[in-house]
Amino acid sequence: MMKKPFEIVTEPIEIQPYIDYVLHPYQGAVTVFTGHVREWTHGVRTLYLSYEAYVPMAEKKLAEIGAEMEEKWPGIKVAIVHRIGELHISDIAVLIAVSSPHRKAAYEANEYAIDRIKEVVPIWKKEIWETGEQWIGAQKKYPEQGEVNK
Amino acid sequence: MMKKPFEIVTEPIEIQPYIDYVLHPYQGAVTVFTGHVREWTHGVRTLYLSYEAYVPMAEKKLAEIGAEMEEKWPGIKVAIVHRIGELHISDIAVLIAVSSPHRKAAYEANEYAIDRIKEVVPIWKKEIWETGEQWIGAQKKYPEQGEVNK
Amino acid sequence: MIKVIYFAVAREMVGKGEETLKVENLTVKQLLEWIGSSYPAFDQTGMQVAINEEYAMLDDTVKAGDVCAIIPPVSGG
Amino acid sequence: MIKVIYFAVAREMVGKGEETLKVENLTVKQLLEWIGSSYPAFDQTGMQVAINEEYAMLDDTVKAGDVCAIIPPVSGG
Repeated sequence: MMKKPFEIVTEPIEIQPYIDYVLHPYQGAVTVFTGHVREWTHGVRTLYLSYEAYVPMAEKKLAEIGAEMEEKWPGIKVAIVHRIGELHISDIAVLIAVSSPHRKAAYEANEYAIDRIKEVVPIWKKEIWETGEQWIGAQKKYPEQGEVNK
Repeated sequence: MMKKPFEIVTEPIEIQPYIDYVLHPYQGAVTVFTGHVREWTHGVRTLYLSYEAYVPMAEKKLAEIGAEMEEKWPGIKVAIVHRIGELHISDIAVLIAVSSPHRKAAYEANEYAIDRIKEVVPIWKKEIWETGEQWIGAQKKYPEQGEVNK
Repeated sequence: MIKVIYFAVAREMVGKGEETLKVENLTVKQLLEWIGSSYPAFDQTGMQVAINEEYAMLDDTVKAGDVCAIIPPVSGG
Repeated sequence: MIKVIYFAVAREMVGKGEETLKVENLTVKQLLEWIGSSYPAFDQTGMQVAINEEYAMLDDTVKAGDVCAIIPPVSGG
């Protein structure tokens, strides 16, 4: 299943291989975050989502996020996978697995990862409703000089 | 596998049934925490752990923690399982699964759960090393009046 | 009669897992004192008492038929 | 020559997934302006540009052989 620790996949994401990858005898805590396709958002029913990625750059950015995490929280081990293509209700879109000797770092690093993914990884989500469809994305301004790689 | 959402078990803990239990179409995020038996702690090698619980009270307290969480973070769904008996390196001792419409609550509630488990659930851990063994437990004073059920 | 259950290090200190006491209407504090005087190895530091699976306070009363558990500092997780 | 790849809403705005431009040594800003003038539906609000899979700044230069990606606001997760 899992081919590398930071990857974009098209097949359904299974959780166990990523946990097995991050777990080793020095670790006492594992946190796993999975982001799922939600059917209802503010009363609007989603039929399915369509995800697209700039795959090589996205995998590179995921690995960079992993490196940032391991620098900020020494001793952790990380795997991140994001699925693209057509995803249906309750499917896993993204999975972040973090192991750590102690639990605090495992929680903090995991939440850091999803925040960073939503900031810098070139992946796009289109929501398809009964009444239409829309690419989702924060309408950010083009970053000022020096902000792009922050 | 999973018999109830707040349980003490003696068999190995599998993750998927608890995720399946908490996930439903309104939820966009799932966090899973697993606490594992760590081999090395401050240079001391653990051979295995032995966990004991006051089972009916422990399950009641786990369910109370779940109710506290659902009150603090409306819309989440929770399952907690703790294993007792002899556990070996990397075995899962405790698993907390939380689903939520949005991720913030799933992270916060999950971390709240493990903190509360370590405070109030009658479960005890004995560490067995090559050189001896010891029951682990904070050497807290007997609580003052009114503090016991905080 | 009340039933007393000893867990973890408490069980090891008193050398038994449970016993039945022919007393009633004593406080939690008195129960701990009785255990301490009956079993010299028993150290009540950090011990809590549950009555019928609920944490009790030192001046709560144990009644006939109650099940008391001696709860050392917990260390789950 | 440079290669330009359009993703997501950018692809829909320009009506194609990629193209090759016979230009070089232009800035990212100039590239975005060229796209804007070539495709009236293209709105550069929130768009970033990656050169060879790395985010670039507006005054970075695109050289011959570079691969540029037009990156709308990301929405992974």
